[in-house]
Amino acid sequence: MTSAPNTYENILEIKDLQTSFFTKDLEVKAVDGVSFTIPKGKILGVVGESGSGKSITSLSILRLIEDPGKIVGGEIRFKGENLLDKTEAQMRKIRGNEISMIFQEPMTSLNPTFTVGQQISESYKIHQGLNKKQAKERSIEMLKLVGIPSPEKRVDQYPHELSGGMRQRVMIAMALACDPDLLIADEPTTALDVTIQAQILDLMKDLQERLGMGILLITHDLGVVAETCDYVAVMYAGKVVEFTDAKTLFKSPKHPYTVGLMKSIPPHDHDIEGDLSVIRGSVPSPAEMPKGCRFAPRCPFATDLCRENLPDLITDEEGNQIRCWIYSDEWNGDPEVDVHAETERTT
Amino acid sequence: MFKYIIRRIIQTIPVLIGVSILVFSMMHLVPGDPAQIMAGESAPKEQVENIRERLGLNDPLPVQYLSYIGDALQGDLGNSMRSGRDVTSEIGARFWVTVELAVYSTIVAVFIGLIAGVISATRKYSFADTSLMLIALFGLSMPNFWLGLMLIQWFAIGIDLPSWVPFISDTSWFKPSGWGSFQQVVLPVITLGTGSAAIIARMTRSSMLDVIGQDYIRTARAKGVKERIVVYQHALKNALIPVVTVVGLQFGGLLGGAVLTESVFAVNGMGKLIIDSIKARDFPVVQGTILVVALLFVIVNLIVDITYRYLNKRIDLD
Amino acid sequence: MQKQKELLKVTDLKQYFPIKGGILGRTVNHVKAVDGVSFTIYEGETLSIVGESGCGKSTTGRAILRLDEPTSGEVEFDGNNLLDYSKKEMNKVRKDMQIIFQDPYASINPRHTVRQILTEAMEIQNSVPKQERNDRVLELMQTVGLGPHQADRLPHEFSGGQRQRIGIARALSVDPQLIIADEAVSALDVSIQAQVINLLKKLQRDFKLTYLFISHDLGVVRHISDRIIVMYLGKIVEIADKKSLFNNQMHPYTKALLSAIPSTNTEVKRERIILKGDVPSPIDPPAGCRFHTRCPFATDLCRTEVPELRNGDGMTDGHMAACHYMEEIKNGEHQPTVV
Amino acid sequence: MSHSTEHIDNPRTAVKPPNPRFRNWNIVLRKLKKNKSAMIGGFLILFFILVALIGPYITPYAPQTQIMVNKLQPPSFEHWFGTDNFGRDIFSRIIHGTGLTLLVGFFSVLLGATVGVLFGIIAGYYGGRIDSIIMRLMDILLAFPGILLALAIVTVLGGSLVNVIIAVAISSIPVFARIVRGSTLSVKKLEYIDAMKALGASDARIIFKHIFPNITSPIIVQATLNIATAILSASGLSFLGLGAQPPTPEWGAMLSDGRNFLYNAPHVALFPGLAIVAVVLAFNMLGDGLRDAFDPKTKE
Repeated sequence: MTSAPNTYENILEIKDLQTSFFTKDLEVKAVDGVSFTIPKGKILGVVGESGSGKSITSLSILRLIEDPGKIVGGEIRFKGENLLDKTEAQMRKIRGNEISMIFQEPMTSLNPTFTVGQQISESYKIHQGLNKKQAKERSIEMLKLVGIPSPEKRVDQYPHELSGGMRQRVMIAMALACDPDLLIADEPTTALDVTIQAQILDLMKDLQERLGMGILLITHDLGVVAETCDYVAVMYAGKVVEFTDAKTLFKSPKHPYTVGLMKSIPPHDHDIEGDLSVIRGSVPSPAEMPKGCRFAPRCPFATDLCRENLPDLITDEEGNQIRCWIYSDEWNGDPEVDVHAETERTT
Repeated sequence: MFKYIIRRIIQTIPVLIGVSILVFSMMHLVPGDPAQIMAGESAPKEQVENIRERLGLNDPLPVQYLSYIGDALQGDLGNSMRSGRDVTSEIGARFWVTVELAVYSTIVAVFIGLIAGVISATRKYSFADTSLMLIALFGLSMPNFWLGLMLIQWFAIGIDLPSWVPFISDTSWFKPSGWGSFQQVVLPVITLGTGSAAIIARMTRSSMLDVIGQDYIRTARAKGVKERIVVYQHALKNALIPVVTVVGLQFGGLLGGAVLTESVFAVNGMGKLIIDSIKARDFPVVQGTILVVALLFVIVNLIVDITYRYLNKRIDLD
Repeated sequence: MQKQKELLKVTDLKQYFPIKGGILGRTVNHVKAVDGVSFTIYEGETLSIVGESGCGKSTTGRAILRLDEPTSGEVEFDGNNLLDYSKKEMNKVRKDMQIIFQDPYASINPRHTVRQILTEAMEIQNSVPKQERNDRVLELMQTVGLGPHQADRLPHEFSGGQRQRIGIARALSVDPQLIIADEAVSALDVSIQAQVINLLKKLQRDFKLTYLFISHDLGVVRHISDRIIVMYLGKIVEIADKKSLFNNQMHPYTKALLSAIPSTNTEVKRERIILKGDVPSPIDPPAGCRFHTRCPFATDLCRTEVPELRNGDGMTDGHMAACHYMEEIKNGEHQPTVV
Repeated sequence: MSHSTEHIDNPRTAVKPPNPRFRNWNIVLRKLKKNKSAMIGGFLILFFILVALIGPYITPYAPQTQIMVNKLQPPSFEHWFGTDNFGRDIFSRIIHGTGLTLLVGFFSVLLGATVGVLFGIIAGYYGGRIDSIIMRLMDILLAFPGILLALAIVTVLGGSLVNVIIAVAISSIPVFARIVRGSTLSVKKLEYIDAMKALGASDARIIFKHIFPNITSPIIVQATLNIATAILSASGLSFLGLGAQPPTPEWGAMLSDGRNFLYNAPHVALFPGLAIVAVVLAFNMLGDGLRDAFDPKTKE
């Protein structure tokens, strides 16, 4: 389980992805050198706060970045082939067929003027050349698969006639229609209530086991990651700071940011005495990135080394990756530093 | 849906009552004695008295209003002071002339406006977009009576151009006045429709751009839908919904604009009737015609509202 | 705790929002957003209301402050029923009860500086003499962790967390006794959320504040509350002190809600209860127990009879739940009726 | 209907509020400066204002001077825009009419906007019965298409420039009332309005200090665009002979004179029309630019 993810056959390998947004005289690096891999049939969680670049990463994979954004560098290897080398026509054959995507807002992600059935059928028509009748039959099957009661009736309804949870099920049905190898889910449950979130996550896990696709799950909720994912990439300010398997991450997080993040969430299953730990300050804006490690200004362990130089992503013998000077040979601070020690508890 | 239609119809009743009160009070708000004004300043006393009697001006106002409405509901809008004929038959044939003018203009405006708007939106910031929107801005800023005069000057009278310039040098084929034949219809329709075409083009463009930025368009792209289909099926269908409302309002606006167009082209419609009657101080005709046009407008708006509601399924039905 | 002073007592509070419709646009039905809610807030405590969207938790908070006029019920503050007050009298007591909102962007006027925002609050209630207001502004800013040099800045120059601090300072500026925090930390990123939670706890200690804390996040609620109310579809299903609620929850909905929250603790394998279906519409809520449509233990009794909020066997003082079968479920006599 | 019930919890957040981001005048001006069309419009307006202020003192001919021997002369070096049927210099008349046109546009919008904003803000803030009554009244005014309402009002009041201003103002009231009501409703939903209520602020304070300053953008945009419409309507009324009376050098009225000479002297109708187009275009360009500049979605 803890062997190197790289030795698996990977459905997706991202290397040094860079996506920027351009204004007249400014380049904002929203994603700046992101690398991670998803082994076949596994679930990778990408976590980060707002502004970490996690959603831009997911849109970059399908090459759905719109102006003034642009992928400026890196590789996105899907089943071994670099998606950045594909033509737009080739990409269209992949989208919704081999890689599909579900979005955060089930209320706005479905076209209000088409029935649920029409929207699912479209995938079958585009990618499998089915006729209208066949496509509708398959759509009803998909609706049944995602647990929508009386699918024969629902297939002819419009999105506004469905609840938020139902719509997200429809989105999943649409995404899974062509049996994709990779599903990208961008905050699929953030807009939903916890009891509905539990239903949707349960459904996604169940379908993943049955259909065997890889999933890239983007979320800000560490709990969701812990319950669903095999691997986790933690993002901060456009970079992956820690990439490891989920069990290791939650047992012994290594990056001071990951540690701080976990400690600042009040748990619902046990009490903590006194104040919550906090990470001081706030996420830097992409236009004013710190020179060295991007977390240095907020990091309780930062030294001049951190403030001046950007650390590399270091891979340890277990294949876990971390972007922090503390774990490098160059570390010049306290050699016994314990990232799990008490952090700040200010207001 | 049926319930909604009934409710909307009932809701228009107070508006119609308000409109009728406003139109009715027109005559009474005129400073001075309406009977005297109608008869002319130097008219003999008994003639004024005669008019007053005929119009029931001696009754209390509410009684006058009720009898006016009562008559109007039966199709009796009083008699013209000028011709003595009843207002309803004065309006009669002219009604259809104006409606034809407005309908043709609307059709032309929708056709041109939609095409221009979609081209602009799909090629945002291109040369085509910039020029189309510039033309639209001009169309919006032109007084239609001036456009009408210029069209007459160029296409019905003709300008002195060297004879080797084809077509334009012999443009007197179009007729500068009247209504009925194709030669007579084209210029007024262009005159009246230009402003609306501009508004519809601008509205279509902004509505398209708005829709293109929606989440569900991204969903369609993520499904692998071709860009052409994304634009012409997924986006256009949603973008047209607000355009419907604008088209409806434009039709009403054109009924008003017809006053000027008809005046320029001497088209014998309701607009020209209003102007002629205002100048002749023929108040019953003015009142009657304005009432009819307002009624028509209210009905058109009602139809547009219902269509909008039907198209926009996101609004809950009842 | 039971002997503490009752600061606010809510009795049978109802908030129905009319639905216009029919041919003449009359009120044809009501959204029963809050339907007969009673509870007491004791001085100095933090009472939380949790529940999913549509349960009526925010509406309850707004009704107490009469931001929406409640349909019926009583809200006693210091022994007087606020709902009997005229608008003028009500505006006077507003000094004692303030509210902090969810959205740090929408909750402060974008064109007023921090100084203007805070001064205006003091001006409205005349809580601080004119010449002292300036000092008080700076003092308040310091209290919530903002620097005096930021006093003349406009909201757009602040981050979300800082704006939330401005909102808190505004609430504090009139020296209230009770603060209603309506999802006050929900819109913030976790690292910022922790800062604001710590601030709220500190303020409570320093100024002896009483909180009514409305949230959907049970982790936050567990950290900040003394007692907790769980609401479902306009009604209270369970009310208890923190310890009883998290260790000995009695209502099947509370259990399901707690089990549905994803946990970062991967060591312990938990049993999850996944509720079926959606929350029904509050326009025509289900008869009997409102939770019966999704409850795994529901019987015919649940479908017809409304369960009372009661203190059952084996429950601590002040712990009440509204379930016909809570004791039987607890000791295993009543098994799930649907699988 | 199986609609979700999310909005019930807090009915005020059901509709997405407008972006409460502060409207920074610096940003608006910067955006405006980069908008070529808006800048051209703005400079054109300044130019016309200048013409209106000093033009009458430097025109080559008095606008009313009739020299019958010079009648209907085509544009020439002495008469740039030619002469009309009374031998008056059209160029001079247009310059003298500039101020008139601007004043009519400005005052009718000022009048219409003041009343409309008041109605709209009251209807939007108080809602309920007051809202219904005001908006039904607006519906009645809106039931008269285009310039027909202005026409009816001028019929009653009699044809004169002042009456044209009043008529055009009245017909623009409902436009402002609707826009302001909509903006008021969305600002009213913002939490800071609730915060003010929770502090015990009076209605007047909330309306004037917290709502009105936050809805000025749409009012400014609409007012600018409405000046364009008002000028068109007013010149239309004059064209019909129901506005400014001869010999006032009003552009619409001058155009009306020109229609009789389309055969032999088309310039009489051409130039006043071009003048109207230029002014209206300028206000439309500026209005469009302001709308974009105020919109937080458009980037700098």
